[in-house]
Amino acid sequence: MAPSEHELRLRERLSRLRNVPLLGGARLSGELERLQRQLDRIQQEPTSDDIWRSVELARHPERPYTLDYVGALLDDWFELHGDRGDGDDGAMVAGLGKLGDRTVALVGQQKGRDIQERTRRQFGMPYPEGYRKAMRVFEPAGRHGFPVISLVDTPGAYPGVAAEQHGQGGAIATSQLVMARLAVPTVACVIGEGGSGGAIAIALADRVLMQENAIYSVISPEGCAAILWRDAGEAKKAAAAFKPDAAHCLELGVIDGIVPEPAGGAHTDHVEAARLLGDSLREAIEELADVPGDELRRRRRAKFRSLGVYA
Amino acid sequence: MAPSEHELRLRERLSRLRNVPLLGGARLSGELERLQRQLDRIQQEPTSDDIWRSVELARHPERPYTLDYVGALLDDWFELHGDRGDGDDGAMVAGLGKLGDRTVALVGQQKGRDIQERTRRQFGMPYPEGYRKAMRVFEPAGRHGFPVISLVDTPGAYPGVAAEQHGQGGAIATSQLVMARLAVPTVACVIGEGGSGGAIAIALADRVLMQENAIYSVISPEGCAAILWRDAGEAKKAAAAFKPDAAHCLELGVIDGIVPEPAGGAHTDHVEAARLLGDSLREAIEELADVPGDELRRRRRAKFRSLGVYA
Amino acid sequence: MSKIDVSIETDDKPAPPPKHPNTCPECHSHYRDDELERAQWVCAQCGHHFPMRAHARITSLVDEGSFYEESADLHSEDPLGFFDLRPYTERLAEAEMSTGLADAIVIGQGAIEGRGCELAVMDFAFMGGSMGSVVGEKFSRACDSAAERGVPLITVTSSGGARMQEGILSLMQLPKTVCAVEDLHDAGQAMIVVMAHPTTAGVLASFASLGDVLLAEPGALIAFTGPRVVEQTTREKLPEDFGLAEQNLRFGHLDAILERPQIRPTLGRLLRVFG
Amino acid sequence: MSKIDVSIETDDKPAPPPKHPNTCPECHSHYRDDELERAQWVCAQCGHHFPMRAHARITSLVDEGSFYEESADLHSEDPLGFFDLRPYTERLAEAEMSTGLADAIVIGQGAIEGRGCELAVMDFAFMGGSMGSVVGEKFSRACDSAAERGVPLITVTSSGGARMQEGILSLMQLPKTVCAVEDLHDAGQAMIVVMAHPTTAGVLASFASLGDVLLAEPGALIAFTGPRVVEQTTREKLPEDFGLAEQNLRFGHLDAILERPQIRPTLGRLLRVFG
Ligand SMILES: [Zn+2]
Ligand SMILES: [Zn+2]
Repeated sequence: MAPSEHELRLRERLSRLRNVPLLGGARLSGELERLQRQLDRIQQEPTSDDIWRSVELARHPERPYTLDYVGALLDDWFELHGDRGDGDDGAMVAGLGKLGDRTVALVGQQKGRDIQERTRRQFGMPYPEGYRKAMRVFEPAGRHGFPVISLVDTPGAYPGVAAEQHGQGGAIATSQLVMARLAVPTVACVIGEGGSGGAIAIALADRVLMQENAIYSVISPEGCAAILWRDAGEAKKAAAAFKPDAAHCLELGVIDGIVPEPAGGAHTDHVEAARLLGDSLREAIEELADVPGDELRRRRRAKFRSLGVYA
Repeated sequence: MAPSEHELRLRERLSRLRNVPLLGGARLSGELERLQRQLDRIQQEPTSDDIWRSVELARHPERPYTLDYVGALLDDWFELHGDRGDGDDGAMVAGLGKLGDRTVALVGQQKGRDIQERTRRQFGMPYPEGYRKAMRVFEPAGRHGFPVISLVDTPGAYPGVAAEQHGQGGAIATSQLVMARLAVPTVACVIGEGGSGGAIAIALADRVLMQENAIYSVISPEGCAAILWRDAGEAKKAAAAFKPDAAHCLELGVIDGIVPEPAGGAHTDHVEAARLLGDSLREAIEELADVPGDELRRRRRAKFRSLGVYA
Repeated sequence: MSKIDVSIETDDKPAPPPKHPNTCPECHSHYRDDELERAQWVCAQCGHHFPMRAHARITSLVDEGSFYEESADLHSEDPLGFFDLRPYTERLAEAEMSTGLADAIVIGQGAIEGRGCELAVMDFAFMGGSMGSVVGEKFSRACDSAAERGVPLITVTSSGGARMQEGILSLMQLPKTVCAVEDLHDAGQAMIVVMAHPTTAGVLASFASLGDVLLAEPGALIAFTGPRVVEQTTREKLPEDFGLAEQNLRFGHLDAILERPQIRPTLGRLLRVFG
Repeated sequence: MSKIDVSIETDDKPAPPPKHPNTCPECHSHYRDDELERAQWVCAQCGHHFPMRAHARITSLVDEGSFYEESADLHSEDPLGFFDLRPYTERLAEAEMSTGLADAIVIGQGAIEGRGCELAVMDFAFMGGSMGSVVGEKFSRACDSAAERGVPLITVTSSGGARMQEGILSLMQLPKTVCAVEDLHDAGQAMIVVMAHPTTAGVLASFASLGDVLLAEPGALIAFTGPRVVEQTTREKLPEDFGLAEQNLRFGHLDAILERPQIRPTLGRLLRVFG
């Protein structure tokens, strides 16, 4: 079978990377290996059905959430609460723990399992207080040199009156700015829904990963369909058009790698899903651990500033 | 007449300073000159009546307030509003302007002239939102290298339910921490009431000045009297005991200099009061302008860490 | 609980045209183009601020003849081959024809009251001022140009949010522009933001919120999530001035609301302060 | 509008003694000293946390025999010659006699679950845990000792605020301790704060709020301005749990509320995390 267009693009990106001295030795070779692995895995351009399957799996009610991965991967976890201002947002968790021998700070959106928890956590949609909680945890992480992990899993930032009054837009912008400034290694992974501004607020990282069945998008398929097709029922069509799946995000250079999931999706085997995620997080942090802080910042900004397609 | 005990202590401090190489050339000679001037001015230990007169003048309803000095001293003033979170505290003003050729950031508590303005500005008692407004203005000041001026004039931080719920204690602590970190010259001047935590939140500065009739204290005379004398009517006695006047603050090493006022007090001649304040602010900033940021921070912390009397 | 995330969206369908093209939506006065132009597109009767096109805005701000446009020819590609009811390429071509712009932002060098600055001015008429790759890149270049020339950046925003036809790449313009602002910070230069109606979603959640000074025009909608979506999603009753500049000022998100004629002199003052 | 500023105060009059010295104020159970000591001064009936003296607190936290006290002999002077109804010197002498401490804080080196740390533990029994020159100096020395030895600082707070008998110098202990914390930050060391009842006014408005981790005991009053003063000054109706640890957690000011027996293992975990 002839290579798909997707595969060709990936190969092109691979060969481009081989010629980019900017990225430096360790980063580059890590990148190459990762891309090579991706290439070996992906042989086909995802179809409209594949994409929709990702949408469904990313939202699967039994999919592991941030605190499931925390429980599986971190020792001595201590959850930090509150924005030290006027709230403690249940949709955003933050804390410190040990990933192997290394202390890390972790932030992430948290959905809920049952209806009470979902309500308490606003279905994983943070208020500005949630982003302020993340930011105030970035500060000691930077001071102590702890790498930062963010696990992204949100339909989006909370769309409500109080959220607006407390400065949702400004909080999302500032959280990105604080991440752009951090002088420690940062790794983000989309573990479910990477919904628009609510996601990117904590995803301006040195390495951005996606789980195989996660989605990452500027708008939900339903929202896009409602606006462009004038019919929220055309969500599947919309998803096929804006391609929120991991393979396409990788192809567009938006993410640095895909974290494999157990066959059938992460919800089928939480233990194995956590093991695979842990491997990718550790690998990413190891690659970044010896890079000086100023250099991390410079590369991080250069990476995000290169995103976009224009002529 | 024999020198007063006060004068003797001031002379002792002067001679001690002559032998402190720590402070460095420019700082030291400025300090010496200033102390010499103070010594020339003050010949008498302030009496209980003198102290009470300061309390009354510091609270005089026609005393110039922060915005009066801004109007008289700064060109191209632009007031900045809001904490970029969820409020704009009228008791704290902040902004940018030019003091001569130099752009400065200025923060300060602001009382009100008439009853509407007083209510709107909570009689100069900031909420946490006020301190957060000050902090978020310190950030660009540090980034752009603008010296920071704070004018202190508050009975204290606002004592209310919402103020507590929004984190009054933490905001005051953090504001001091941010000031301790600033790598630009900082000058604070108590221009009226320097009331306790509400005052120190914006007064952790390289140079701390007091106007001649300002007061600076850990508690109001009435509050102290109510607790220790069990009678708020004993305020005058309390003030005489805890000595909130400028001369005593200078003697204790809490402030670096006294800014003269027009005879009769600042309220008798706003123009002259502003001229005298402007001279002191400019002089202080000039002395600090060429000191590297790290050195400013080091000296600032060393100064505050030296305060206290123990054996 | 709806899972619909429309927090960053752009709805680029134009409002139904009023009978007369220059009818004030507040007081229904009619104006000729030249009348409005002389009045900086402010209704003489009620003070309503009409939307202002990017070049008209620039002309109203800068010293005469001082503007030199940069990167005017940058065009959006169609990275996803996006096709909804119509192809993205067709929408782009149409917007270019109707606005005379290659995309929703104009950048370049200028001077205000004799002081040099860089300008980045959005144009809502181009696909609702939505931010795709070109807006992100041109804004970022404006940051670099300001840094190189050692002058402040003045940006006038007007945007419905990210341009969803560019999919995830439009979301990436948020961190991209944030990184550009941080590069500007490193160069020691200031950014002054003027938010015109509307400044929402992805633009508010990135560079528009990061100015050293945040100014807004009266009545401008400034919200991450607009009132319609908030109402639909949460069924909350909205306050009267929900999301308007006036509410944002009260809640501490803005430094000042300025009538349009005050903007140029205020920018002049701020350029002296940051100069 | 009252001008009375009692935001930083200390009221060091002891509460009227209950009939039995160890009566639980919640459920009125009586205990012998040794019973309470074994239970870490927690009421076995209702869980009420009795105040804990500094040395008892240290013993309950550190590995046995690991504590080495520092600067125990630092005494307050009387810089103002302060005299209200009684001289400050007399109050100091009396407090020293009744508590066996030279002032309201004990600092020193210790270890928890085998990991070294510095401790700074306040004692409310000494003049209401008020912060004067000695508390400020000893806390600052604890920061330096932690920095020099490369270990985290654990501080347990319990204070009515600044010690007004030292006038403006007591206020200066706020910036002094803040500067000491910032020096600790520069040394790359962590501070973990445990707030016991009450942590108020000047201590809350300085070092107590600046920990990398902020823990509190259940029911502890944690407020800049206490409920009595808020009520008197503003005539506001206070919420049921006004100023308590539980309210502070809800409003985002604390990381966790821990029952006393959980504190030592939690500190052990945090020392591993920050180690
Ligand atoms: Zn009109
Ligand atoms: Zn009990």
